[in-house]
Amino acid sequence: MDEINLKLPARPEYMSVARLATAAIANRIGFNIDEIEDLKVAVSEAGNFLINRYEDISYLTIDYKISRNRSILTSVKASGTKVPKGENKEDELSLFIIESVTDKVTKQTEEGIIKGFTILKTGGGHLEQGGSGICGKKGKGRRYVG
Amino acid sequence: MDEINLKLPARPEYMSVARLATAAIANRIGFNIDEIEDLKVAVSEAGNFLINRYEDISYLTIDYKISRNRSILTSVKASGTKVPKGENKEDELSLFIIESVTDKVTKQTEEGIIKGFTILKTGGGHLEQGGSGICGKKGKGRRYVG
Amino acid sequence: MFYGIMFLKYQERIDKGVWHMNINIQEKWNERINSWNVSLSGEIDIYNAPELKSSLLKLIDEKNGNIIVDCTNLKYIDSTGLGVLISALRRVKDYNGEIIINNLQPYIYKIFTITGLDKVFTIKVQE
Amino acid sequence: MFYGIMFLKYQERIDKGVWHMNINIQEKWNERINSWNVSLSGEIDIYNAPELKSSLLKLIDEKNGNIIVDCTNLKYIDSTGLGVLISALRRVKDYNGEIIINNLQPYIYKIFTITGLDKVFTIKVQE
Ligand SMILES: Nc1ncnc2c1ncn2[C@@H]1O[C@H](COP(=O)(O)OP(=O)(O)O)[C@@H](O)[C@H]1O
Ligand SMILES: Nc1ncnc2c1ncn2[C@@H]1O[C@H](COP(=O)(O)OP(=O)(O)O)[C@@H](O)[C@H]1O
Repeated sequence: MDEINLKLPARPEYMSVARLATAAIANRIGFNIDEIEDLKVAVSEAGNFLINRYEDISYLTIDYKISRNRSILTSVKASGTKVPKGENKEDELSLFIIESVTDKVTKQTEEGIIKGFTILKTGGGHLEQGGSGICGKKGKGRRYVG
Repeated sequence: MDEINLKLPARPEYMSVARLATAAIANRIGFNIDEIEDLKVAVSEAGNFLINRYEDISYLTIDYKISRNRSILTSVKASGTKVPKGENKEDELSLFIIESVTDKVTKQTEEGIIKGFTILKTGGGHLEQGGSGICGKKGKGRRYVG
Repeated sequence: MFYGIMFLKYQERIDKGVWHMNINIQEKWNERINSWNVSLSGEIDIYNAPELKSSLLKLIDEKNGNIIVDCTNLKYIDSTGLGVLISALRRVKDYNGEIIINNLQPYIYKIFTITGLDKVFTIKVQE
Repeated sequence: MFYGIMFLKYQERIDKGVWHMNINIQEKWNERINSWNVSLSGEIDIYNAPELKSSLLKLIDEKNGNIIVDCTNLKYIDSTGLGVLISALRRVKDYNGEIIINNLQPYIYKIFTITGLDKVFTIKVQE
């Protein structure tokens, strides 16, 4: 099991760095284009969620655990979660997207407060019929505006 | 001053991850294409040097310190340097390249043993005449094979 | 020489002034179809979504038309970017306009499908 | 549909068998000019340079010709990759052959210039 750790300032301008690093890792272990995109989206949305929700995050730590069976277990964690910001309508959207594009998501909570996410994504490296393509996930679709 | 830390297995297959992360960071702070490429090359060669030289490195830590004046101070460090491998003709080539594409390189040594590199690269974000373009560095050229 | 050309291309991008945010927004009013043509390139995320929002709101304020978004060169959009589109759609609907999203890359379309937003916007995917 | 096409393209790459190493090497013997045409795409680095080395040595063993390397789609080469080219050049020189490097991107050419290798190989840069 290989491990990669990335720690970066919890600010919007660094989310593109998190995405590129994620894509590079997923590409390296043989994820296909679609799977790479999925993990990139999930990590990015996990970061968005945390940055949007708390005032006092100074950095995010992203840890990737890479298994021989071509799966990546990614933890995205905030350094501070004591001072919540006001309501944010996009939080729910972030959560929904993370869940839709990954195999399993666990919220890391302490005393009911979300401190981070653990995201499991397994790559097949090839076409899975009705798998992670658009059609396969269509059933989960939900409307956000009327 | 922002700081980004990346820790990854010191194995050849992960050097592409180091390069992409480096490119993402340099792009984010406004380095131009040429400057991005230079820093990417330098970090990659620093990793090559360390991986090629020692048997017992298990991971590399790459720390980026980002200054307001658009410069990045990057430290690339090996986790172990006790067991040297045999001679490697490419070591010198790596060192030469690192020095040529950056503003300043310092070897991190302990008891005469190179443990890592500290690399300074300042970005202009625009065309510097005779700066980091091909022509500017041509004078430093040296032959490797006859 | 060769290098000069590369630099020049980069310089052009900087001069356009928005590339440092990883996004380029271009807009043009089309009187005949009462619509704004907006073309997006790059990545829309939590960093530059505010910029997209103010651009779109400015257009809507200037002329109450439809908005036709060309996404041929759009590489990424996150929840924040979707939020901006939703928010713009609300305003456009107030005067019975619509937002049409053209030439989405399939993997970006997927994000719209997942969230059900494919039913809210009129979308055409790249072939 | 749209997605299917993307997948297929990816599948083709996997089938070629070398893309997982971030490099693609294609070669063809040209009898008329007594040369191997080798085209490289992707990134050559410490990870896949050994693969490039064994490919080149195999060609040299098969036919003692010149080697013409097309780098139109080469995105990166590191010191390890340069080392492979140097090592191949040594062998090729043994039978008075040469290595010609075509269509290098300017920023990769820069690495050759810095190291003085532009004087050792015959190089043509992309315009
Ligand atoms: N149903 C929704 N799901 C997710 N995000 C939404 C939703 N509705 C609105 N938003 C987001 O919340 C923000 C506030 O929306 P809105 O009520 O239109 O107010 P505003 O005037 O600030 O745009 C918008 O910018 C949009 O990004
Ligand atoms: N002058 C040089 N500078 C940098 N690297 C070199 C130089 N000469 C050879 N090399 C590298 O060292 C390795 C050994 O070279 P060489 O003597 O040709 O032996 P080999 O038979 O292993 O190729 C080569 O693979 C090449 O990468």
